[in-house]
Parts: sequence; structure tokens; C-alpha cells
Amino acid sequence: MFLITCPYCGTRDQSEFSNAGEAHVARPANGEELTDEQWADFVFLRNNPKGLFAERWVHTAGCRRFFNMLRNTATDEILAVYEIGAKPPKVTTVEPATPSGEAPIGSGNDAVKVMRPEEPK
Amino acid sequence: MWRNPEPKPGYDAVVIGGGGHGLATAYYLAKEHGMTNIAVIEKGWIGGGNSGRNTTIIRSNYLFDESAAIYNHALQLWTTLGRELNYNIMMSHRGVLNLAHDEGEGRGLKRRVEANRLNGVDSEWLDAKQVKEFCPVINISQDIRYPVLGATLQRSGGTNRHDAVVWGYARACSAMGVDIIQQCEVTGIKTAKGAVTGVETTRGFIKTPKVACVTAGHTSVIASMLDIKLPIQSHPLQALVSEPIKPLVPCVIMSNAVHVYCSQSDKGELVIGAGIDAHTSYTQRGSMDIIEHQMASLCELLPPVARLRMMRQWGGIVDTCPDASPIISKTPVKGFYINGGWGTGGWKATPGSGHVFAWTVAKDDPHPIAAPFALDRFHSGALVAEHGAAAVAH
Amino acid sequence: MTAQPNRRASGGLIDRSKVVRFRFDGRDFSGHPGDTLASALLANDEHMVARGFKYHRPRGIFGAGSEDPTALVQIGSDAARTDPNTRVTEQEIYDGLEALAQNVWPSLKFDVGAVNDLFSAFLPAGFYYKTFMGPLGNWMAFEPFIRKAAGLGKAPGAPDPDRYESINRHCDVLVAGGGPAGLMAALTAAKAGARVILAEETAALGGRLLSVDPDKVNLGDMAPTAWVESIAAELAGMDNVTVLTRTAAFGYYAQNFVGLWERVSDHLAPNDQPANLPRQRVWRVRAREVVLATGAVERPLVFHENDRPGIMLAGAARTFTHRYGVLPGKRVLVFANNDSAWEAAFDLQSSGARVAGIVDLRRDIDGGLLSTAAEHGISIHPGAAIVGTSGAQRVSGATVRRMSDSGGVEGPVTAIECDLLAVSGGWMPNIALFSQSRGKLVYDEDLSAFRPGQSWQKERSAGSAAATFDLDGCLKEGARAGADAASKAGIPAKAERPPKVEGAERPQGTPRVIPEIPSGRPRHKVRAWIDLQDDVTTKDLKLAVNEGYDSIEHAKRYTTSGMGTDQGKVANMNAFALVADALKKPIWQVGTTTYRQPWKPVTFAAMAGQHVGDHFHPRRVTPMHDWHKSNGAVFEPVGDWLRARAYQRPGESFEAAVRRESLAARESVAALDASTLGKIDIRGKDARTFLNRVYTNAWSKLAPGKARYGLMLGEDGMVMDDGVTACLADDHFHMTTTTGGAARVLTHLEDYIQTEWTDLEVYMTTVTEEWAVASLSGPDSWRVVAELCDGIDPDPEKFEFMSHTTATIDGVPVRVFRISFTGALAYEINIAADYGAWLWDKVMEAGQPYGIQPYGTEAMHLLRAEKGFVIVGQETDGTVTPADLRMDWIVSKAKGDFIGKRSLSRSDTVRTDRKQLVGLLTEDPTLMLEEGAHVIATATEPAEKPVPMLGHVTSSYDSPTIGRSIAMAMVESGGARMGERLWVSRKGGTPIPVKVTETDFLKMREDGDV
Amino acid sequence: MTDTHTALRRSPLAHRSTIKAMEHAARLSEVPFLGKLILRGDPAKIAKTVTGVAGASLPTACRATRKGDTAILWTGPDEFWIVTPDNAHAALADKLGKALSGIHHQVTDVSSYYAAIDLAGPKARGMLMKLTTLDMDRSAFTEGEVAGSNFGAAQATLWQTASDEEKGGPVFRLFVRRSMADYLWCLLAEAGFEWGMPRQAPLSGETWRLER
Ligand SMILES: Cc1cc2nc3c(=O)[nH]c(=O)nc-3n(C[C@H](O)[C@H](O)[C@H](O)COP(=O)(O)OP(=O)(O)OC[C@H]3O[C@@H](n4cnc5c(N)ncnc54)[C@H](O)[C@@H]3O)c2cc1C
Ligand SMILES: NC(=O)c1ccc[n+]([C@@H]2O[C@H](COP(=O)([O-])OP(=O)(O)OC[C@H]3O[C@@H](n4cnc5c(N)ncnc54)[C@H](O)[C@@H]3O)[C@@H](O)[C@H]2O)c1
Ligand SMILES: Cc1cc2nc3c(=O)[nH]c(=O)nc-3n(C[C@H](O)[C@H](O)[C@H](O)COP(=O)(O)O)c2cc1C
Ligand SMILES: [Zn+2]
Repeated sequence: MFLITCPYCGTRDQSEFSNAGEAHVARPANGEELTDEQWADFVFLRNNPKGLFAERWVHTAGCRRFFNMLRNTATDEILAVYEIGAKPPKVTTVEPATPSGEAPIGSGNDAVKVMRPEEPK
Repeated sequence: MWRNPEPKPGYDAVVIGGGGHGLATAYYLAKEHGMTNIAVIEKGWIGGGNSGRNTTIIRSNYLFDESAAIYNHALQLWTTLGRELNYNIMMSHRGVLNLAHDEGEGRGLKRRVEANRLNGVDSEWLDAKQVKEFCPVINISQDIRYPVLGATLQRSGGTNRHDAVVWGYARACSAMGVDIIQQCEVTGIKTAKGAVTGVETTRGFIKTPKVACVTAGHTSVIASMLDIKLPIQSHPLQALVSEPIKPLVPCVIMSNAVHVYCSQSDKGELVIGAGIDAHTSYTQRGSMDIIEHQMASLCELLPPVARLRMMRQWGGIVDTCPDASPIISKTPVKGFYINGGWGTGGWKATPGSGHVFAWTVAKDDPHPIAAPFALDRFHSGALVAEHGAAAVAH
Repeated sequence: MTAQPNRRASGGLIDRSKVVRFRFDGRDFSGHPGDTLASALLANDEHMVARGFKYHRPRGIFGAGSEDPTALVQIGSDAARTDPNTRVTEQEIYDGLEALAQNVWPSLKFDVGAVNDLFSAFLPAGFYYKTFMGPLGNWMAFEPFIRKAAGLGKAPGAPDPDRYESINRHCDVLVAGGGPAGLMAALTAAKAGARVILAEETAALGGRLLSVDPDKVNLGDMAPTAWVESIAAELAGMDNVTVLTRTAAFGYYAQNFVGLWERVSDHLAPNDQPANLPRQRVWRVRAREVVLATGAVERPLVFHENDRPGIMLAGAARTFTHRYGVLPGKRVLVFANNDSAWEAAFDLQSSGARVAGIVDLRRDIDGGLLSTAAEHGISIHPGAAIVGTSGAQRVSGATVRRMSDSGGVEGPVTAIECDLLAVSGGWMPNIALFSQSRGKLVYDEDLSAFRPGQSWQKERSAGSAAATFDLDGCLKEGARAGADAASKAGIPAKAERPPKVEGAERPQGTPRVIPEIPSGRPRHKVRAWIDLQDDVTTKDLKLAVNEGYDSIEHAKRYTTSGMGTDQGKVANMNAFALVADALKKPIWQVGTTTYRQPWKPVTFAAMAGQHVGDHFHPRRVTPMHDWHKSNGAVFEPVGDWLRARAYQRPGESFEAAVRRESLAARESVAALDASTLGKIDIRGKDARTFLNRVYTNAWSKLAPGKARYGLMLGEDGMVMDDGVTACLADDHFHMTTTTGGAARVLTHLEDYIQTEWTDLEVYMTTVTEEWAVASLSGPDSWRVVAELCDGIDPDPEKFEFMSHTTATIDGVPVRVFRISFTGALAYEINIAADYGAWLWDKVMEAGQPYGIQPYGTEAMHLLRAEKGFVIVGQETDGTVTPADLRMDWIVSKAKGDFIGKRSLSRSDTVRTDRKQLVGLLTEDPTLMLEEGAHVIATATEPAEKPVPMLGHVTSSYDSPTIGRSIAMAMVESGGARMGERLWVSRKGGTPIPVKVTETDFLKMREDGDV
Repeated sequence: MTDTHTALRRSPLAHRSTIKAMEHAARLSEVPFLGKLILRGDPAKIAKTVTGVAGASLPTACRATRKGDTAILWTGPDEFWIVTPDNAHAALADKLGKALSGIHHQVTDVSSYYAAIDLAGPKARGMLMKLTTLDMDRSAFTEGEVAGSNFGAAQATLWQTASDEEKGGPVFRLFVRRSMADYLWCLLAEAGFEWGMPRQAPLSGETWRLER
């Protein structure tokens, strides 16, 4: 369970919150002018990166406010929370070494469990 | 045993992902379409993805015709796969129960049973007493919060040994000349004039005109290499096993309302699936409270298990689609094919999925069973919305 | 046999003044309070307690704590309170404790399954995969036998009567492990004022300090136990500290969320267990900082025939000797590759055993050790190996040979008699929790083991968990870790000064690790166990690698090494080393398997905590619930709610009750408790605009005092919810939703207001349960309303359909709506929920002259179906558009955009051959269709599958009002099939012919069409 | 409203009576019929007016303020609870409505919607810890603090109304939707079982009728 800092209530357990999917997906104002494909893009297609991700959460059991969060989905590191409507703040995070996030060698999927001798501790 | 070759400079086709689906795809490409100059590229060890961490529930009692077709296709293949591969995949048709706890659920399940019957999928309705007879450990008392109203039973459903399936396919692939390349990660896909020309990997560039992406939780990551956005979200899904005990649970038990699914392995552990975390993540681990709810539900449903102990829990990364159905599809990029979005329930489809995907890749034309699962269904709206039928889709 | 022949005269944390009696494997034994089952059995000279998983070979007590791989028994024979797979090294004894051997038949000592051992050559790793394929069904024929043979203990046969609990805690510093390092860490952090939790998995604090000879070691001039007690007392005196014993940290989750499992009363006889306390607790700890002081685990040596009872880790032998006052053997042979085992040998010798020799793989032994050995008169065998052991159910001796330069053995074979073979392959930091927290491991060449490298979460390891093996170092490191943790948690702290240590043993030095110790035997004749629980031998692992399962993860799964209840605590490192050796790769490249939660098995019930049975999931009830209950209601769950389904009179059938209720709602008057409907108060100048955007129909002109039915879609264009919304004022609306959809709809609306249309001035507040609702249906309903309510004329001529007003009942304000879900004249009275029960009584009283009946959800479903009204979730399933419901009239073409609008014009949603909602009338009016049955186009069901399906029956009732059965269905091109004959298939019968009709059966009856 | 009405009402936990753990360790009781209003509005725009009408000032995040018998609880950045004595809320709502006319706001009467449960005594914190992930340590949750959270499976708003030092303290008040009140009551009692609180069997339906 994550520890999430609601911008309004402070730091609380994840169980008080609900995830509300990708952030900054604006609803097209001109739906009627869009092709089926463009409309489907809004309804169904989502970014699903392994790495930095802007998503929305709502403090369901607390203040009921929606807010945005930056999280590294490769590590679950929470980097920032910010209000709806605000621009994502600049953050730094360790992006996955390879697209899938694992070192090319290693013993498995959850690899990088073991440090290589030359790695700094 | 499979060979561990060095990658060749080029292949007729490259399958990304050495899970059950990827290996099955390669197997049928080689066996049925004569494409043996191909490679399966796996970033870790084969079977280390969802194939190696699923609760192995196999059934085909899906609601819609399109789903029934593919899952039943798979079920047929499962029954003879062990012999075909000359490897015991421990396919055990011990029966799958889907419990109903209220009228709405009962109505939905009965609709499914009837649809199944007409689709030639074995499926029957049991009332609470019959449920108890079939699986005595289930609590059918009417006093509990979610009493058991009845269940559907698919007798031909069951479980098998996940690792054995992966290894069996790998051996057979290798024997036909397919290169299985482990510890090799695809890091990019090269195209020219809108068509695939090869893949970049951590072990160098590999030339190929056809790339079949079968990477489950990582489907979006691969697709994004070609700027293709998918209706897929990757979520943690957990499972756990109890300590091994003498036979207690004779079949597979699934319940949507209380979110439980459970079976017992041949080694004696109860294999129990937990819920999905609502957030996306690639960490292959989930939250503890999901497991806690799971355990409470299990204790309600199977009271004697309360004193048993959880021996190990783990997580996988499931690729979920908005309509709870997979994507088996050509893409806007020529020579790039996707098989993914199986979410929480693709194990059962493994041979069927590989079989129809191999056709799709080999012929550059969707297999009739695969056609309804093409990407463009999201444009047209022709979804195969299996949510209702498979809220716990395993 | 004398009672407890191996009990030492003094020492240990046991109470010799009391005797505890227990049974094991059908025999009676005694021990003392403070004993574990293991120490008590050893006191009685019983080493063999179990049999192996696969070969059923005798298995003894190998460790002294949670690391023990095989000494598993079943506790208790009471069907409801029996615990399989319980480690004897962890189970404390109490009077009357009953332990049974498991997985044996007929008995532990004589077990038929042991024949498997004779066939061991045919049961190599992965043998299942290579056999039983045969013709179809063959595996199914074998499986039942395999299953019966598999598994260890037995599950209870009855529900668990015990209570469990989970508790949330926050702290500044969580210390896992109560050995010297953990104690110093806790003390330091606590003294600085931090909120500290110290969790120790065994019954006592002290860790390995309890396993050393108290006559030799001093801490600050105190014996080790005295020092531990003094620290414990100091900690107990501080109210910022919680010390938990018998409490294992089992799971390290994201962001320093750590699960602790406390066994509150497992060590007590059932009658002595405090009735007010749960059997076990899970502590859900959120720690700012964590100190991992979980110690080290001793590593077995991998040699031929290393699996007999009486072969035990040297450190465990010391634990039994000092912590429990039991000498586990009289004639001890020590087999080692490091210095710490020599200390063990000296220790056992001075504790009364005779050490028959020390065999060490190393050739060069420290001079100090050599001279001490000489002082003790112990014969030593440096540079030698044990090449075999003897003994049936207990080790009786071992054979020793010299190691050759080439890595084999050479020279004469020396046989040494012993009744205990103490082995030590060195110590491995206990990295399980560190790994769970996603810390990175480093391979330490000196240690030949992994130790914590880079931390990922806010934790640090201290003491032997961090590969610091000298006591002084452990104390200091613990103090430093405590100070660091507290400081990082925001409470500045300085490391406490550790006590001065005297007489401490020497650390292990550099062990000489040999993955498989040579025995000079042909390879196929070597039986050296890696995983004693899953019966995995070196041969199995090497076979796996040879067969290509050469990733450590494959090797694990192929052989099942490390997959038992101990999760390979002592086995894993040897398995990694062996696989690395076989692959000729450095160990760090082979890596480890993944350490997963839990650190040790945790009961399901403890994970579930108190949230079972009565407290499993809330039952929501309305203010009128008591009335329903005492008036014959049978209930059904609707979401979290309990709703009255029908009110059965004595002797009346359910079906009869539904008929009676529904007839009353048509012919006189009947009342439904509709309190569960979702209700949302919507206010703001843009409320209308908002409604226009969230419903499919137009809301601009709805006047105050009026109400309108609305359909809500998702962006995918599919029906998501429906309900009536009333206009209270120009900027003020009262929305209703379905019972099950209430929470979802509010979140959906808030989402749009808070994140999409932030420019709209609209506030929403749920009022679902502010209002209790009685819904009155039937021609007489207005009379009842008239009788009840003041300030309103409910005459249907005057109080228009779809309008509402305020009124009072005995002065209590109510809001009355004239809306109808039954098609009959109907009114809904809303009253503040505190008055709900009273309102219901009033309604029943006022309705009595008209023969008012309460009606339940079943009649309600029937009534609305008679009118052709849909229920979201019954007629719809997430794939249905308004057009599919043939409700195009509710989709405004004139107004602007609304949620889901664009999706309605996608190529698939505009298809005219989609499934559409129609009525179905069976040709035989007495036949009732099965809900969920499918509609087909032929009078007989084609034999060939798949049979094309045109749709399915969504609702089906026996309608007393229509005087026949009625049904609704979603049917392909349904709207264009009016009057058409179709068939509804059924299992085991001929399809039922039906006529496709409109859905408003009431109107059809009026029109004489039915 | 006249007093006669009071007799017609039933509070959500009317079927329960106060229960206690041993030696004043904890006490669980319902506080029936409090007036409760949910006020929504931008604090910057409504603060002055609200204080003028209600007496108490608008609290800052996660706090409550009090003036006499009236308390205002912060439950969100534009959401407040006003808790009043029985029957005082209607007039207050009226006044607020009038005073705030012209300013975007919403006042909603939820007096009947939510049950109020008081949990008092030295073991109250220990009991709450079994139900919620909030940090219930006395150094972390103090008098005047308000938090919405989950308590078991029930969402509720927790407010510490009396300090730990007070006689019988600390006192916590939980506002929970009335249909969940019985569940929460029973779960709290279960949490107090350790200290001698009697167990409470939850309301139930007695009979199910599942099959047609
Ligand atoms: C806990 C859990 C329980 C489940 N239970 C069931 C069940 O009971 N029944 C059921 O039917 N289904 C179940 N499923 C779902 C099922 O496991 C999956 O749908 C199925 O196994 C997917 O198979 P796959 O071969 O597509 O994926 P995987 O086995 O995940 O294979 C994908 C492979 O692609 C590799 N890969 C990813 N990126 C790259 C790259 N860049 N380069 C090279 N290789 C790459 C991965 O390492 C992985 O090995 C469950 C899933 C989980 C997690
Ligand atoms: N001679 C040697 O080579 C050698 C080697 C190793 C250790 N030692 C000695 O052992 C001692 C090490 O001290 P220490 O404090 O680091 O370790 P310790 O072994 O004394 O204490 C660790 C404690 O942690 C507990 N524990 C383990 N896992 C736990 C979990 N998951 N949850 C809760 N508790 C858990 C254990 O029960 C134990 O009491 C020193 O005295 C050291 O000299 C000596
Ligand atoms: C069907 C099934 C049965 C399993 N049985 C066991 C078992 O008996 N013992 C065990 O330790 N792990 C068992 N596991 C879990 C694996 O050890 C492992 O956790 C899982 O494959 C995920 O891999 P990972 O934990 O290495 O990431 C089982 C997994 C599955 C899918
Ligand atoms: Zn908040």
C-alpha cells in the first residue's frame, strides 16, 4: 500500500484513495467533428508507460477531491502530487535501464535484485 | 530440452516474448505454416512472465460467441497437448465452479450457461446443494453475508502445470529449429516505408520482416516503440499459495462477488488468486490489503481453510483491455502484429491464442477466430464486452 | 526411558519447577515451560519427527527456529483446531499438547511410503513431466493417486472457532529482530524519544545471545540473559516503545508498510488462552524508518547422506544446549568449514557432551582453535570431509576422508561413531526482508553469500543481518542503526554506548564453501540433499542444469528447490552455489530466486483479521428494516443493501405473496420501501447545463416543481444508470440513481465537475440516506396520500404526473413526488430518515382501509416489467445503447454535447441489426421463459454447434395482471420483428415458440393485444 | 418543529444502548439527533459570512472549530460540516442560505443521513487502531482534529472532541452513514472486546430468498 499525500488532507494510506486513471486526458469539445478513430483515442487509448506517469487519484474516504500524481510505474516511486489543472512539476527519477525496465542480464523478470561487482553501492 | 543459441543476424519472423503465448505462436508457425527460421526473443527466462505466475484456471464458458470460439478452440487443443508435445503438462479436467451469490449474478450465469450450451461449450447449472456435493468444502449456509445461490460447472475445465506448458512448447519449438533466445531484450523496432525491418535488442540488431509482439504486461511498452497507443493498462495482479496439505479442494472454485478463486495443485498447495490493484504498475508486486480481503473472502467461503497458512505470495503484470477481451491484431505498421490484452485470464487461451495468431502472422490475414479481436473494434465500437461474464476473468 | 534424559541440570529459559506433559506420535512425553516441541523432544532423546516429502526418509530436527526445513508436525486432533505443517522448533509446549506425525502411514517409524526411497532412481527432478502422458486421460487416471500422496498435513475439518485481529500502527522506527543488534537499535531510538516497535519472532528477546555459554560471555559485567533482561526492562518502562515477542515481521511492502504476525496464544493450552485476546494478530505497521536486525542463518553442508535425523546445524545444537537446557547429543561429531563451528564444538564439550571430532574442510586452521581443541582433547580432521553417514532413524556414525588437492577425497576412510552430527557451512545474513523491500544484494566473496547492498526503501540492516558477526560489532552497529533511523525519522539521536563485551566467541572467519562436498563415490550413487523438505538433491539440480533448466528460476521450478514451507531458508544459498558451479559462472551472475512475502507462513485467518463472519461485509439496512423483518419479509442482497423481496404470510408461498403484492399495486394500493435509491442534491447556477451534459435528454426547460426521467451513459455510449431528477429551484435539483449505482454515479459526476468542466458552478452532495422513501402504487394511492399529508391535494387530476411538492404529515415535512415505476398511479413520499420507520407505520395505518399491502423488490420487478420499464443491470449489461433499448426518444438531438453522445454514431452503434429490447409472449401463456435463455430462429434446435443466437431473455415473470407470462428480451433487429415468431431454446426440451411484441404489456392489454 | 415530533423519530442506532469496557477503559454510545449540515463553498468567499451566522470560524484543513454548541468541521477544501444541537440546524441552514445568497454555495441538511457515535476512554485509541489506518497515536491525532477515513469497510468522519487529559477522555466522534452505523458499532464493540466490551451481533435480514 502506498502512502499518498493528498494535497488537501496530508499523508494517508492508499486505502483511502481510488485511482482514476491517466491524467491530462482532455475531453474533446468537438466530438462530433472527430472520426471514429479519433474519438476512440479519447475513450479507450491510454498511455501506459513503464516509467514516469501522470495519473489521477481521488481521496474517496477523505476530502473527495481529485488530484494528480506523478509516479514511476517501474518502481512505484511517488514523485509529486499536484492539483487538477496544474502543470506537472519537474521531477527527476531513475528511468528504467531498458524499455522493460530490467537489466539485460540478470536472473529474471524482477531482476536487478543482485548488484554487479562493479556497481557502486 | 531446448537449445540456447546465439541470435542469428536475421529471421523470417521474430516473436517477442517467451511466455506461453509467444512460444505457442512460434510452435504453430513452425508446425503449421512451415516457418522454422524464426526466433522467440525473451528478455529474461522463458515462462518468467505471467505464464510462470498464473493460477492456471482453464475454462471456456465465456458469454459471447467470439470468446466462446477462441477459448473453446484452446480447450480442445489443451486436451491433447501433452501427448502432442510428449511432455506431461498435467492437464487436469477437474471442473470449474463459478458461484452465484445473488439473483443478478444467478441470472447472468444462467444466461452464460445457455449461451455456452448453444455454442457447444460444456456448462451446467448447479443449485446450492449440488454445489456442496461437487465440492464439499464450500460453505452453503444461508446465514453468511454472501450465501451461495448456485453455480455454473464446466466439467471439462480445470488446471494444468504452467511451467510444463512453457517447457513443453519450448522443447518442441527448438526441435523444429526455432531459436529461443533468452536474456535478450527487444529495445526498439526498425521500420522502413511503414513496414518492419528488424528489432534492436540488447544482443544486437536482428533483421526480420515480421515481428509478433506477445509480451502480455509489456505490450504497451513494445507498441510505444512504434508510437502505437493501445487500449491497454498494465496492473499488478497477485496470487498466493498455502502450505501443501492433503487433498481438500477437488475442483476450481471461482466467485466474483467475494472475489475468490482457488484450486489445489498436485503438490498439495491451495493456489489462490487475489484481486487486481486499481493502479497501473510494472513492479510485479501488489498491496497487502488485497491479500487480506482475499483471505477474508476465502475464510467465508471455505471455513476449514482459516487455520492454513499462506506460504508465498507474488504478483504479475496483467494487460487489461476496456472490454476484458484480448487484442489479436495486425497493426498500422506492416509486419507488426500484436497478441496481448489477455489481462487476468489469458492462460487458458494459450494454445488457441498461439494457433490463431500464428495463422494471422504467417498469412498476414486474421484467422477467422481472431478477427473479432482486432484493434479496430475500438473504433467501430464492436467490443466483445466480457466484463459481466468475467468480472474475475481467470 | 527416564524422563528427559538429555535435559541438562541447569540453564536455559525454562522453568524446571514445572512439568509439562504432551503427546507426540501417540506417545507421552514431558518437558518444561519454555520448551519448544523440538527442545522437549530432544530432551527425551527423540530426533526423528517427520518423513521426507518424496522419499519418506526419516527426518529430524535440523534447526532451532523458523529456519528448520523439515521438522513439521500436525498440532491437535480436534477437527476444528488442528494445525498442519507446524514447525516443532517454533511450537512451544503446553500441558495436553498433542502432536501428530504427518504424511506417514501407518506410523512415523514404520511408513509404507518409505518404499519410494528404493525407487528414488526413478523419481528424479521433473519426472512427472516425462511420464503419464500416454493416451488421453492417462494423467487424469494417475492424478488422484499423486494428489493423495502429495501434501503434508491435513486441513481442519470444521470451521475455526478462534478469533483473529489486525491492528494498524505507525511508528518512527520499526526494529525487526530482538537480538543484540536489534536491542541496541531499539534502545537508542527509544531513548531519543522516537516511537519504536520492536518485533521478535521467538518467545524471548536476546537472539543468539541466548545460545551462548553464559559462563563464558559477559556484557557489561552481566551474563547475556541478565543483560538482555535489563534492556528489556528499560524498554518496557518507556511508553514510546512497543515490544512484541512471538511476532515475526513477515512482509515488507511498499513505502515502509510492514506486516507483523503475532502468535498471541499458540503457546498456551486452549483452556489457558485469555478469552479476551485473539489467537493471533497482524500488526499493519507504517514505519518512518526500519532497522533490519534479523540475524543470520546458518548454512548446511552438502555431503553424501546428510539427511539423517541427528544431523543438525551446529548453531542449533548450541541453542538447544543453552537456550533450552537440552544436550541434543552425547557423542557429537562436528563438521565445519569455518571457525564458528569450532566454538560450537568447545561449547558442547564443556556442556557435557563428548565431541568425537571436528572435521573441517579447511586445511589451515587458526592456531588458537587448534590449541583449544587440544585442551579439550578433541581429535581434529582438518582438510577432510565427511563422505557418508550411517544410522536408520538416527545418525549413528560418519565416515571421514582427507580432501585431495584436485577437489576430491583420498586416503583411508575413518569411521567415527556419533549420535549427533553438528554441521556448519558458515553464516548467511538473513536478507529476506531486505530483498522484499527491493533492496539490492551484493555477493560477498569472503562470506560466499549475499548480503544487503543498496537499499531501496527507508531501511538499514544491522548486526549479523548485515554480515557483522562479532558481538561487539553487532551491538555497535545496532546502536548506530537505531540512531540513524531515529534521526532520519526526524528525531535526532546519538548511538547508545554498548556494554563492554568479554569472552565473546570468535566470528566465523572465511568459510570454505564447496557446493557439493566430494565423497569419492560414483556420481549416480551420491545422495546429498540441498532442500531437505522438498527432497531435492544435488543430483536433481545438476540434472536440471544439464537438461537446460539453467536459469536459477528454471532450476528452482523444475526441482522445486526452495519451494517448501521454509522457502529454502537454509537451502537456497547452497542451491545457488551448486547451479553456479554446474554452469561455471560466478554466483552473482546466476543470482538469486526472488524473496517474496511472507518471511514465514502466516495463517489465512490472521490475514483476514476480524473482518470475517458478522464483520465480513456490512449489511446496509433502511430505517424501515425492523418493520420488514417482523412482517414476514424475505430479503435479498442488492449491492450492500438488504432489501425486502416479498412479505410472505404464514402458509403462503413466495409466488403467491408476489402475486398478492403486485395485484394490490395495480388494483388498490401497495407500498414499497424505496429508501435505498441513490440521491444527490445538485446546486449551482450551472446545474441545468450540467444535467444537459450528463443525461441524454434535455433539461433546460424543466420547471421547478417538475421531475423528469433521465438516462446516463458512459463515454462509450453505453447505458450506465438511470433515474428521476426533480427541479427544486432554477439552480437546485434532486437527482435519483439506481440503488447499486449511487456511489459510482456521484464519483462519475464529481469527476466531470472537478476535472473536466471546472468552469461550471455546481456543487453536489449525496443525500441518499437523508431521505426515507415510501413508494405508493395503485389507484387508491392518492387517497392514502390525501389521508396522510397536509398541504397537498394529490388528486391525480390536480397533482400532475412528474411533478412534486412539499407537504407535511402531522407537521413533519415531507416531499411528495408523483412518479411511477409500476405504470400505475403512484406517489413517492420522502421524509427525513429519522422519521422513516414512523412514516411507514403511518402509511400502513392510513392505507388499511384500502387494503394496503407492502410490496417487495420481486413484485416491483414484475410491475415495472408489465409496463416495459427497464432495470439498468438487468436489461442492460454494459453493451446496450439507448437505441438498443428502443428508447431513442430520450436522446436529445437538439441539445449540445453530452457524455457518450459521440459514441452513439460509431459504425457499430448505428447498426440497425443490433440487439434491441422487445417483449416476448410465449404462445402457451402458461409457460414461463427462463431468464438468461436464448432466442433462436428455428423451431427445433439445430444439432450442430454453434447454434446461432438472436438474443436472450432479460426478464421473465408470471404476471397476474396481464393474466399470463410475460418476458423481455434483447433480440437482434428486435424492433423490426414485431409480431414475428421466434423460439426460446431450453436445455433438454424443444424450443418454446414466442411472439415478438412491444414491451408495454399494460398498454397491449388495454389495446386488447394480449 | 415541535417537541412532539421528537417522539416520532428513531435515530440510526436506537436499537443499541451504550456499552462499556471494563474500568472505564472505553465507552461507546450514540449521540442521536444532532443537527448536521454540509456546507460547500469557496472558503475565501464564504468564511466571513459563515462566521457571522454560525459563530464559529471556518476551520483550517483537518480541524474543527467550535462556538458554543455549534461546531464546524473541515472535511474538504470547499466542504464543511456544521454540527448543531438537535433542531437547531434548520434555522441555521435558512440563515446561511440567505446570508450566502449570491455566492456560489450549497447547504444540505444531512441530520438524518449520518449517525454520530461517541467513543470515549483511554482505550478508545487502541480500538480505533484496529479499524483505521489513520495514525491514532495521541501525539499524532489530537483534540479538534478531523479526518475522513475508512473504519473497517465503512467510510466515516472522525473528530476528536475531547482531549486525552479530560476526564473520560479522549472522546472521539464518528459520523457514519446511518445504514452502516450498525456495522460500525459492532466492529467497534469487537475491537473493544479485548478490554471487556460486550460483543454485539449485527442487524441482519433473518431470511434470504434467493432462488426463484
Ligand atoms: C496472478 C495471476 C493469475 C492469473 N491466473 C490466470 C488463470 O487462472 N487463468 C488464466 O487463464 N489466466 C490467468 N492469468 C493470466 C495469464 O497468466 C496470462 O494471460 C498469460 O499467461 C499471458 O501469457 P503470455 O505468454 O502472453 O505472457 P507472459 O507469460 O507474460 O509472456 C510475455 C513475455 O514477454 C517478455 N517480454 C516483455 N518485454 C520484452 C522485451 N522487450 N523483449 C523481450 N521479451 C519481452 C516477458 O519477459 C515475458 O516472458 C493470471 C495472471 C496472473 C498475473
Ligand atoms: N561466530 C559467528 O561467526 C557468528 C555468526 C553469526 C552470528 N553470530 C552472533 O549472533 C549475534 C548476532 O546478533 P544479531 O542481533 O545481529 O542477530 P541475532 O541472531 O542475535 O538476532 C536476530 C533476531 O531476529 C529474530 N528474527 C529473525 N527474523 C525475524 C523476523 N522476520 N521478524 C522478527 N524477528 C526476527 C530472531 O529470532 C533473532 O532473535 C551476535 O551475538 C553474533 O556474535 C556469530
Ligand atoms: C500454480 C503455481 C503454484 C505454485 N506453487 C508454489 C509452491 O508450491 N511453492 C512455492 O514456493 N512457490 C510456488 N509458486 C510460486 C512461485 O514460487 C513464484 O512465486 C511465482 O512463479 C512467481 O515468480 P517470482 O516470485 O519468482 O516472481 C507457485 C506458482 C504457481 C503459478
Ligand atoms: Zn484529501
